[in-house]
Amino acid sequence: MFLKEVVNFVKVLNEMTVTFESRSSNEAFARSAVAAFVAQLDPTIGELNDIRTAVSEAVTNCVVHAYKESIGKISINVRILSDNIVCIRIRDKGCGIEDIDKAMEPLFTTAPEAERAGLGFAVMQSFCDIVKVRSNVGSGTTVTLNKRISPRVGNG
Amino acid sequence: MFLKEVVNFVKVLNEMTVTFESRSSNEAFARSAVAAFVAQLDPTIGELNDIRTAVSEAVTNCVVHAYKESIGKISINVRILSDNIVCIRIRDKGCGIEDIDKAMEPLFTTAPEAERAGLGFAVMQSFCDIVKVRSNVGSGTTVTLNKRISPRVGNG
Amino acid sequence: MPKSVMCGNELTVYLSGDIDHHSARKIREATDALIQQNQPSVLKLNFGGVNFMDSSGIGLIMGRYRMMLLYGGSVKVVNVPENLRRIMELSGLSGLNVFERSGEFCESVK
Amino acid sequence: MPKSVMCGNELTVYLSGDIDHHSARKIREATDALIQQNQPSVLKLNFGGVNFMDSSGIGLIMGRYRMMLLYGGSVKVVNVPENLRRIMELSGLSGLNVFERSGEFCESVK
Ligand SMILES: Nc1ncnc2c1ncn2[C@@H]1O[C@H](COP(=O)(O)OP(=O)(O)O)[C@@H](O)[C@H]1O
Ligand SMILES: Nc1ncnc2c1ncn2[C@@H]1O[C@H](COP(=O)(O)OP(=O)(O)O)[C@@H](O)[C@H]1O
Repeated sequence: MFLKEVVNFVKVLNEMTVTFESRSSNEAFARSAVAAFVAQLDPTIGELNDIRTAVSEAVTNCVVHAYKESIGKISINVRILSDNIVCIRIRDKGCGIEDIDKAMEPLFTTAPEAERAGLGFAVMQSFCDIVKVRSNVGSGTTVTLNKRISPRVGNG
Repeated sequence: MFLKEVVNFVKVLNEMTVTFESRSSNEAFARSAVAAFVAQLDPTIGELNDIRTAVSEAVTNCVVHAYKESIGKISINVRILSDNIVCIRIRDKGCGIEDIDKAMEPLFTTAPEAERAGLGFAVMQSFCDIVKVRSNVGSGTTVTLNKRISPRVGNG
Repeated sequence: MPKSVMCGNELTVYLSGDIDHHSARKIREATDALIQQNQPSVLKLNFGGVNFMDSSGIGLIMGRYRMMLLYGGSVKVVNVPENLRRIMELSGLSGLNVFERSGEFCESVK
Repeated sequence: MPKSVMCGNELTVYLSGDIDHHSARKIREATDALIQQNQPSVLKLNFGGVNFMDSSGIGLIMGRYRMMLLYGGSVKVVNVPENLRRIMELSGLSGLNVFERSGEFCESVK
């Protein structure tokens, strides 16, 4: 794995960063913006729907859990890497996660009263190839989603 | 005018900033991202098309004129103000504009060989309520577009 | 306000658009008001018009499921579009027998 | 590659999708290749399938107009969708008589 990462020299072909407030009305905007950027890889409707769904989960977590009742900044960085790989980082400066392993368990949620199903991370994992979570209590969380878009015949 | 601006205390209701590289493949992304953000005001299809078109002009100018053959950063800040006003700022750190008045004249272009029609600013002015341009030669240009979205009956 | 039809003791609510955390709140309030008002023994959630759904939609179904259980009723989920099937399957809802005709998500449009 | 039809001395090119600075380059190259190949005396640009266009589309029309003039030919712009009319009007192209039937943008689909 280590060797493979060193050998396959990864190039960033295109990149964007979007920053917005943790208002629930921005959830739809966030997934649309990422989808609009990834669209240049000519993904299938299914692949684009997977990305939209995973981003929606990560952004909702920032709105619901990271900042709770307050309004903070959410930023999303999207990079298109060589080999049709999309790397999406969703970052907040909210409360952070104490036990990441526990948080990632399906059905675990700290907000049942808000009718959260505890499936956010499970959905990200099912809809993306790689999900990484880094978090510090009190200073915020970064979720990294990787997904390879199937290359179209005749594309460069 | 001055008085009106002082009296009408303008509130920022929501805000986003997106930054991306001056590749022509990002032009479609840029107008889609702005449109997705403005969509929360429930604009008409015509209003959304106006915004898409004006943003496309401003972003294309950064790609074609500000950075020419090189790749630089373009950033777009969108604010939703009280009274359904959308304020969009498109910013580059490119070559800047020497004579803004001349640049804004319809049909004036410095890139006829690229089949530019010299209508970018004319389109922005026709499709938005206010267009402001600030530029410094050698350090970049900021274009500000204001447009009021007609309030829908029954909306808050 | 979602479209709804009360027929016999069955309340059908037609969901549409995007179901995410933002929209789920309004849908929840509207659906719960309809349940209070009509006291159905079966709540049918018709997903035919839904374009997008994340796990907030699962929370929405689970919440109605619990509420209907309290009333001694049940929930049926019908007309799930192709692109929502994976998230529905992932949810574990199939164990709760909410999908009409086990294994089949879609019913013919009436 | 845009769809095209050569009929008599008239070449019709069917444009579609979004016309912006990015896509205009490919459309320009494809259209110019078709002109070289077919040597039409009338170039008909059919905008029926275009969803979005900014002033790059005006540049595109102007460029073909100049090129066809060089060949002693002419350009006609037909089937302009509702949402492109304002930018077409703003362009000053109407003075060049490129719009089929003056004042009317749309022809019936054949
Ligand atoms: N960005 C975040 N900041 C703080 N806590 C988070 C964040 N994302 C997830 N969590 C925690 O992880 C738990 C599980 O998250 P998830 O699987 O997405 O389910 P849900 O959002 O439905 O609760 C959450 O209930 C919350 O406690
Ligand atoms: N962001 C910018 N940076 C540098 N120059 C610019 C920028 N935007 C516009 N210009 C100058 O203003 C001129 C007129 O712009 P515009 O009306 O958009 O027409 P066009 O893009 O078709 O040339 C351009 O040709 C260019 O010289």
